[in-house]
Amino acid sequence: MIAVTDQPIAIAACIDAVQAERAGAVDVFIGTVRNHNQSKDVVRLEFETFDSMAVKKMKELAEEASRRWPVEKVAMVHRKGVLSIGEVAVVIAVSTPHRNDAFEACRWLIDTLKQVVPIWKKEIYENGEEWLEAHP
Amino acid sequence: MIAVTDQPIAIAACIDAVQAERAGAVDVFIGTVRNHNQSKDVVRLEFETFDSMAVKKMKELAEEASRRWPVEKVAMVHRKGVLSIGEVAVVIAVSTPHRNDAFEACRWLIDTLKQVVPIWKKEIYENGEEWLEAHP
Amino acid sequence: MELTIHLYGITRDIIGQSRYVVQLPPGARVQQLLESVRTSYPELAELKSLLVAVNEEYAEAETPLSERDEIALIPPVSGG
Amino acid sequence: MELTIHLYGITRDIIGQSRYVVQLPPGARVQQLLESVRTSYPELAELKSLLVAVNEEYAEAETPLSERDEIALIPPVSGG
Repeated sequence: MIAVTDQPIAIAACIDAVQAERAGAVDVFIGTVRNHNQSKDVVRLEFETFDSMAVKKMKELAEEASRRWPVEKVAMVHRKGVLSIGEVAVVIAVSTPHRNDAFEACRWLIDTLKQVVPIWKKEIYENGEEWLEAHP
Repeated sequence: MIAVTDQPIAIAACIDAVQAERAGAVDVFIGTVRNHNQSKDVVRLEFETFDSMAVKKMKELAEEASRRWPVEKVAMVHRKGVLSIGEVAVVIAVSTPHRNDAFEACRWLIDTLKQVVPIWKKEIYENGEEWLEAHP
Repeated sequence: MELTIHLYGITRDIIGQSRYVVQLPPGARVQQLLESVRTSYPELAELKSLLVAVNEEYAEAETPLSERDEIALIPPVSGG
Repeated sequence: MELTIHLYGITRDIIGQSRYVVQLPPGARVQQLLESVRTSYPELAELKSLLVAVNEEYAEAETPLSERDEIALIPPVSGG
């Protein structure tokens, strides 16, 4: 399951999607909207996505992870639109036979997603807003 | 939430239990019963636990993780009794402000649980059974 | 040739619309597109990075462009 | 003194019951308990490790034991 969605992400469905009889380990990363970033109080977030390219890149990342580690299955779902504090922005689930591979593949997937998948996060504060990472 | 249970583990409840407004990241490890271990076909597993000491040790691990990393909340639930292939043996969820800490704390918790928490796993095969890790 | 550029995030805010039409000589490459939009919108030069996606793939500076391509400006991404 | 030892996993299988009563001189320590059970059940000496928990805490070889303690043999753990 690899998708961009404007609906709340069903975490349980992501975990179910990576079930495999040969898997002894699943690592799940859940990115949520926190109320504070770099000393600013965040009111809400907005994610904008280049949907088709984002899904294409996420599929490429899942394939690359499966080449690097003995991955059974990968699920990656990213939310778009307006999110409140506490809402889930992204879920990545990876199943592998042994746990070290699950941790490493999952961590690589979220790190690399943040570098290459065309998704943009705007933080909205009481007095203003900002696209993250835009400026040096 | 820290517990040993003879009922199926509710993964969603573990994840809900670590929600925190300051948390931007949750890492969840799910250990499941796989159908194969060291070239043997596993039919089912049986976990035996020293319940009170296991819960005490798991609480100590959660406290130690919170000293080592900026952890918001920890959930650890281990199953006991007879488990079939695919069933969930253990769930560990950790919430932190930033993702690296969630991955590191979660990985340390499962690694250390396997070393110090008094829980014993017996694998049952078509023709026999074996307590894991018992012999050199 | 007339290229339609899809805009997202801060580039959409800077240019003020979600699609931007730019005139470039036939056979123009990604590098010329970037020079053209940075000349028209100097704020784009202040971004940490600015890439171009051609048909949903990151393109090199030397990649040639055509009117049939789906072209997008990609400011620094920040998903997750 | 008479100590009741709680048994789990492979130690329960080896000794054949979930509690085992052992007679030791007053003031005996963990080390003497281990020597006693290994003498009675030599299979225990083949385990990768054998620890003793006293009142739900791993005990040192020198820890003294009393009849009021909750004592358990802890063979190699394998949770997770």
